Amino acid sequence: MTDAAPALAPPASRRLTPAFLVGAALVGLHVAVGLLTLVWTPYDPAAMTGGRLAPPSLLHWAGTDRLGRDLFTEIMIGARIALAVGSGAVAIAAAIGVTVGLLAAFASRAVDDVLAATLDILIAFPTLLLAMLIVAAGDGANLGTAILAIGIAASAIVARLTRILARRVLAMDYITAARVSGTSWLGIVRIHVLPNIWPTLIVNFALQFGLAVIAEASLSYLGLGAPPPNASWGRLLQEAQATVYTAPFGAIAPGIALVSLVIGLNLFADGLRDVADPTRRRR
Amino acid sequence: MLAYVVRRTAILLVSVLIAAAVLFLLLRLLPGDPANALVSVGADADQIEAARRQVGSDLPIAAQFVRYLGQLGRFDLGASFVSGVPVLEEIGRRLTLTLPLTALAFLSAVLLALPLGILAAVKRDRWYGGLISIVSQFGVAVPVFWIGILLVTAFAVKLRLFPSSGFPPSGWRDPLTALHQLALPILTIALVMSASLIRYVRSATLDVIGSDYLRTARALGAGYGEALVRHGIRNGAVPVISILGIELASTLLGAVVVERVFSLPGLGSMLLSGIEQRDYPSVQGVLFVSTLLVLLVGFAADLTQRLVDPRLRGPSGARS
Amino acid sequence: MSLVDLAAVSFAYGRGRSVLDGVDLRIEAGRNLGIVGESGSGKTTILRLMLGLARPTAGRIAFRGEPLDPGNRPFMRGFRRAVQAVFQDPYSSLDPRQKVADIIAEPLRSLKVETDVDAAVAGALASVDLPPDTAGRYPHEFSGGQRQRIAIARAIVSRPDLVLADEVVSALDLTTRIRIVDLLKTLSEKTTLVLVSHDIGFVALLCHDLVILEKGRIVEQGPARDILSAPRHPYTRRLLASTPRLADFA
Amino acid sequence: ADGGPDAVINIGSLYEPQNLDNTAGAGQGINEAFNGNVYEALFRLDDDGKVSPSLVKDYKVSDDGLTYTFTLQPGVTFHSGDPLTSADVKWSIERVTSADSKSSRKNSLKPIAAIETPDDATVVVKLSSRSISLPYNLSYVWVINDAAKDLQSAEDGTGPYALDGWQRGAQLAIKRFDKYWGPKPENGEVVFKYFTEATALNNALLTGAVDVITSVQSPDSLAQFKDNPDFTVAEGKSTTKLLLAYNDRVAPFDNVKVRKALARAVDDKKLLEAVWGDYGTLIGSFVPPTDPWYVDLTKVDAYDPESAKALLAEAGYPDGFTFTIDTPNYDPHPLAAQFLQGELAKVGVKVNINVITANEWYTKIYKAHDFQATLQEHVNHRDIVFYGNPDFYWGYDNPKVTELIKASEEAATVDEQTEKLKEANIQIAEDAASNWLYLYPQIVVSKTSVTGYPLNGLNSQFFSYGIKKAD
Amino acid sequence: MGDLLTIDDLSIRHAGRPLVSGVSLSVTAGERLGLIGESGSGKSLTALAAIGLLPEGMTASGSVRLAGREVIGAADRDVVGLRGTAVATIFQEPLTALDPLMRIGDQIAEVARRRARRDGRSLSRAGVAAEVTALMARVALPDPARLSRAYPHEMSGGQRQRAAIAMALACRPRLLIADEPTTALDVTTQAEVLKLLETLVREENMGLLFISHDLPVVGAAVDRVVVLRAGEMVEEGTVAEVFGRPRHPYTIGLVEAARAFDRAIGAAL
Ligand SMILES: Nc1ncnc2c1ncn2[C@@H]1O[C@H](COP(=O)(O)OP(=O)(O)OP(=O)(O)O)[C@@H](O)[C@H]1O
Ligand SMILES: Nc1ncnc2c1ncn2[C@@H]1O[C@H](COP(=O)(O)OP(=O)(O)OP(=O)(O)O)[C@@H](O)[C@H]1O
Ligand SMILES: [Mg+2]
Ligand SMILES: [Mg+2]
Repeated sequence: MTDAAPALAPPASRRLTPAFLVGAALVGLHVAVGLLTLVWTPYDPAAMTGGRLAPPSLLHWAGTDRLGRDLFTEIMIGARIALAVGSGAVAIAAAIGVTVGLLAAFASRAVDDVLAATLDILIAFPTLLLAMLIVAAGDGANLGTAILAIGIAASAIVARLTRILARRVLAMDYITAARVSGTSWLGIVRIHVLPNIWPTLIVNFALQFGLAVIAEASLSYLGLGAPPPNASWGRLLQEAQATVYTAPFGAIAPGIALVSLVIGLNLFADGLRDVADPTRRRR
Repeated sequence: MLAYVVRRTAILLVSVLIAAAVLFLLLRLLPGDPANALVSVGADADQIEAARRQVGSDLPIAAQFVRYLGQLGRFDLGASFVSGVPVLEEIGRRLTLTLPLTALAFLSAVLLALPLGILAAVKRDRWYGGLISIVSQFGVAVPVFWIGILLVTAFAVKLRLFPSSGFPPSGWRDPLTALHQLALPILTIALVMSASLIRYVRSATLDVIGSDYLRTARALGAGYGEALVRHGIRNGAVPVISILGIELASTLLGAVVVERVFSLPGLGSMLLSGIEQRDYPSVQGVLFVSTLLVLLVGFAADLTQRLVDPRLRGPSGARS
Repeated sequence: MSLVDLAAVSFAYGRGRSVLDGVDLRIEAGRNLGIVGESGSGKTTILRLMLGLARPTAGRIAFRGEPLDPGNRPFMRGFRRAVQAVFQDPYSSLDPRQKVADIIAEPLRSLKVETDVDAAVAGALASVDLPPDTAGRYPHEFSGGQRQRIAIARAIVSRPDLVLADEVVSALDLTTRIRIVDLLKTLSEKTTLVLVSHDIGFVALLCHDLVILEKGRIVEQGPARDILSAPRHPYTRRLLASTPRLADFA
Repeated sequence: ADGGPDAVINIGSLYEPQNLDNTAGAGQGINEAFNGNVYEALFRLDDDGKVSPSLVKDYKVSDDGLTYTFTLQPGVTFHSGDPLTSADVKWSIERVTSADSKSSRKNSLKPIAAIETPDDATVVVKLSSRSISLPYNLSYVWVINDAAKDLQSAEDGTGPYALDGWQRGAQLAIKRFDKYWGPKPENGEVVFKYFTEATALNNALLTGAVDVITSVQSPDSLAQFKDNPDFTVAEGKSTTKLLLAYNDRVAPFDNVKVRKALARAVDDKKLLEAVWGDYGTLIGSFVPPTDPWYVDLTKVDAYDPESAKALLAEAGYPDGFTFTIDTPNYDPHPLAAQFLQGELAKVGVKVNINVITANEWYTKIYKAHDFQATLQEHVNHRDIVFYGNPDFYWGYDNPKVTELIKASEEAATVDEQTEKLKEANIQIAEDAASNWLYLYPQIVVSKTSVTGYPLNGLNSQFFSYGIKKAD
Repeated sequence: MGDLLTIDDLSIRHAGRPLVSGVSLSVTAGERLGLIGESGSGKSLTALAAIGLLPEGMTASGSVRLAGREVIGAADRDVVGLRGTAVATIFQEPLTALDPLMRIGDQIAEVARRRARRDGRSLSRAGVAAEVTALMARVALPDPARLSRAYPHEMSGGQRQRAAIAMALACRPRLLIADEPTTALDVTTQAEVLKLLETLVREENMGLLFISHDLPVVGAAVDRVVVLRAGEMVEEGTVAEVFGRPRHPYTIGLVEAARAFDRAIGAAL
């Protein structure tokens, strides 16, 4: 005999919203393009095939740059770089942030205060400034240092979030039950804490991904981002600034690519939150 | 509360110290010689050595650090290697631009985001509620400098409504001119910032809308709007305040980029040229002061949050 | 020999005021104990101490005569196997991300009990009257009463000698409550139970002995029958009088 | 705006000085704002490249060429009101030549052995060896009041303008000095407004916030001014050369055939077009047409990829090789590096691009010579002498050239000097010592109502006293 | 004088799923009606439908007349006037039902002020304070001066629930709806709250709709009961009838369960 199960309504939010589908499609498109550039691009990115600053045409969908290279090719490669920046930065942020956040969540009050102070500083060191510092002082700007800097800066936010989420999980009775069952702290982290905070973290990672792409663009604008010949969108935008009156399309097209990826990520994240957040399953 | 203020202040002080040390080490441990800024093509080895002596980059790092700590203890940020001007003095001068710029942008963003965010939550089923959400999505996705360039092109170059760049040398002695000059930079930061704020305000409002106390108020006769105003604003403010602290950090950052777009003589341009020149005292000073500002704002946000939310006040009120 | 002994145990959270004050308590194998008291009287705190999740600020706790020492690993392994718990909130006591089978098997895995895990889980599910297919599902698919059964299954899967239950029925409605009571009654044939509740009626159904707790002190203690028929302390009397009875209306 | 003799001229520039002392790392912006405007020297480098007397009224050179006697202009006062004396001149020159001077001009004044001041109006400079370009070199040496203090943020010069105010990061204003000894400037005040972004600078001119911009950074922004009657676009001659400097000490760049091959492999014209559209000039060596020893050498190692390949094969690299270009991170270097990468690929040479900061350039390349090749722009007038220094960063070491350059300085006449340097110039080009890509254009854009500004901006100077604004 | 609340054939649906169907009941002045049923049987939804505050996305059909006015299908602004005058509601969880950031005294005062405004009475600041003190005394909150300055989290569960009742009383409603007002309390506090409700309803001649799943509790609070199961009414009658001679198997089960607890204590007595 069993108790009458209250017919739990399938949580309304589990439906895939149109916004989520749009987001997933945009992100998917960028990923596909990024992968495609590994094996094929319309032109050799270094080949100076068109005239200087040619307007969009059938041959060059987004026109050409000052060296007569195909802009569409560069924008496609930009997708790959954006994805590299985003995933690299998020991976770094996740590795550092989740570890520190978990330590802080478990830490005693005194240790926690020190960690909290450290996190405060990391948050107070504005992401971009920190990145600039490292890139500017580093041994030659390259994509790697930019990614590292952005990742470290983002790790503060991830750590803070992890700490809050983990604390919430640690207050649950099932953690007490696990302790009573003899599960070690490491086991508790692995079996209970991580799986429960993961969905929310993933959502945050998607947002951080977008922020990293924007941060890279801003760094490039300040001349501190991914150096050439990396065709990062930020650098394309920065270069196009000088020619914005003669070849406005060069300033618009990379911008559209960037905005569409970031919006895609945000929509995707919002949708993911509704699908994945376990706290939304219970009313 | 008092105990909390004491503890929080202690954390603040520790943070400031760590920040100072980290800044110093980051700058010194990475390659680059500030002496290079003082020499030009044609200089010989003796001249380069002289430049190193002048800026102190010939000393061991430990000695430089001790000197730096000694200076900090005297509230002295040193003098710029390239201009010789005391950094604190220069920062003070630049802050008269950056601080109002950030504060006004911040204020405009909040004033813009509050009504729009609440509207987006309350009227989420209407077309305009949805529109606000979508537009704020765009705002979050667009880099600051792009918006800045767009605004300049439209309002300065095409419509000639505002100046395209710069800040009057008379500063704030003529506040109207100064404001007119800063209108576009303020708008640029405010737009970007309000986009993300709108999203936070919206979700805080949604939490309030779904709350039991709102239902209680309505059940006892309060109209929807009245209940929302009376109970929603403060309750919604609690999560938003803590976000504001973090957002301000990114506003300061936006200010750096915006100062570049609009050629404004603020803290950001001081930092950028300092980085270019490896002018350690300047870079260190600017980063230290901006970190301090954000820490102070975080401090203020935490205290405000406790003032608004009595639940956080008790002795056992653990930080969230 | 008694299972658990509390001698002059006091406890305070942090530097706060003490929430338990000189508690003397003895749990005998085979005699279910009920701990009753108002909200905030310290019932849950006693359970946490008995589970070794917190250490008393004064006094001693012993399990089978040995002092309860969370640092003593071999001892703790045996202790954890022998002493299990069930909590009040059926929603927060099950990890939403784990399958029921994994939830129930957790003590076996963590304590490295060498046994056929699947069979043990199936057995535990059977003894709490849940169908075998429950094992492959997730907690959110179950009602409050079913969740409490799963929690109980987790508590008994390692065949403990003692199960501590903190307000296990207060979140459930009446009909579900009575079924859980039936279940616990069956279980208490094999293990000893310590039940904590503010509802004296519930405790009275299952317990041989009662402890009445007021503001961290024991005000009355003894066989349930004696206390219910002749409550001596005014606080006990008030508790009894406050419990509504259907008989008064029908 | 109000024009006329008291007009305020707003000049837009990208080069804010770091401080106000041209011997202490102030950057090129200080020459723009102060040379000839606030400070004067004994001689002046005119906009057309000629050296003419300024604070010197008259001078004599001894027959052995080792003693220069300068008579100073009478009635010159500093902005502080002190009169100009020979002691000020001596002090000013010694500031540059002193042991702890960091001035880039220190080396060029090395022959100065002693300075004597027999009276207030006479300065005698004794040389240890002949120095034909002493007057030219003295044109860099500001004459400053020897009582002046804090030259990094204040001034005391003799020029037609005195410093009126400097808002760091924003602008620097200089105001007409009423007790100026020479002709009165055509305007009342000049304000240099500083920008960090070329786009912002152009917008400022478009919207009327500035009257002139001293150097346009990209041809594309010119479109909006060229066909607009409100603006004048004027092209002058610059001395700024973009070059790919090899480290001539290391293989394969120690091989002249390799250097020549790479010079032939690059279509400079196409690069110039990409960066500058229809502007700019091709050069065949390091010497711009404004230097007296200019020779048209564009035919030497002209673009010819086929012969480049052949030369490479001759040099022992039939399949090419790989090298790294260290590239400063600001425009146009990264673009040029990518262009070179594309061009050299066609002859089988693979290029890696390493982007570095200006600061790092000094540490890695200028000081440590730790590089294979680097892109760099050299802005100075008459700087062929760098090729006469084997220790210079690019490590070009041809004893014949070293000797020619040394001898040219000790020449008795300007003609002799010019002859020798022409010879050196041709030799350097034949050796393909570096790969000189092009000469920047010097484009000044102004409101049509503003006239009288210098066009060439040699050594970044921007004499402002002739600028007029119509009412 | 008509009924305070008449519900006729009420059905509530959400996303096409029926949650409540065909519920009819009525409460008149001085009458105390209980609504019982296991968790999820639709008790709370019925109460919310009665005051027109169903959660978003739910649609109600049938008829709900509150003080003679139809609630279903009416615009919110037409129902607002009824809430807080004709009817007041107390909810189950007193911690979340009170504004966590507002002092208790202010929360009570807000309701009192509104009620006065609706009556056309003008209340001075002192008048409001006096009324708050009086209300707190009515619900036997100790030390009103101190507690009125307390925040919800600074009070015990019983005190919070009393404060919630004081707010409801400040409305001087003719009908009081109490949705499981004692479920979150322990037995001693529960007994006090039940006694308080009983007295208040009797003295003010209010109608009472009392919702609970706990039979003895309902029995202590009301005269008549309606039994809900899975959104449908299964039984209705006086307390004595339904608890004494339950007819529906579901009710029989409930009563049996309650008797078992009785016996546990009673046997000892
Ligand atoms: N983590 C904690 N920190 C500080 N004080 C606590 C903590 N947990 C409980 N207390 C306090 O200890 C006292 C006893 O709490 P305990 O939870 O043991 O009571 P209880 O009898 O289980 O009550 P309930 O019936 O409400 O569960 C209470 O006054 C409570 O406020
Ligand atoms: N906001 C909602 N959205 C969807 N379904 C809901 C919502 N609120 C309640 N329900 C469903 O409506 C049914 C009745 O809920 P209701 O809250 O009326 O039950 P109840 O009898 O008050 O139970 P309890 O004793 O647990 O309070 C339940 O099946 C519940 O799952
Ligand atoms: Mg408890
Ligand atoms: Mg309910």
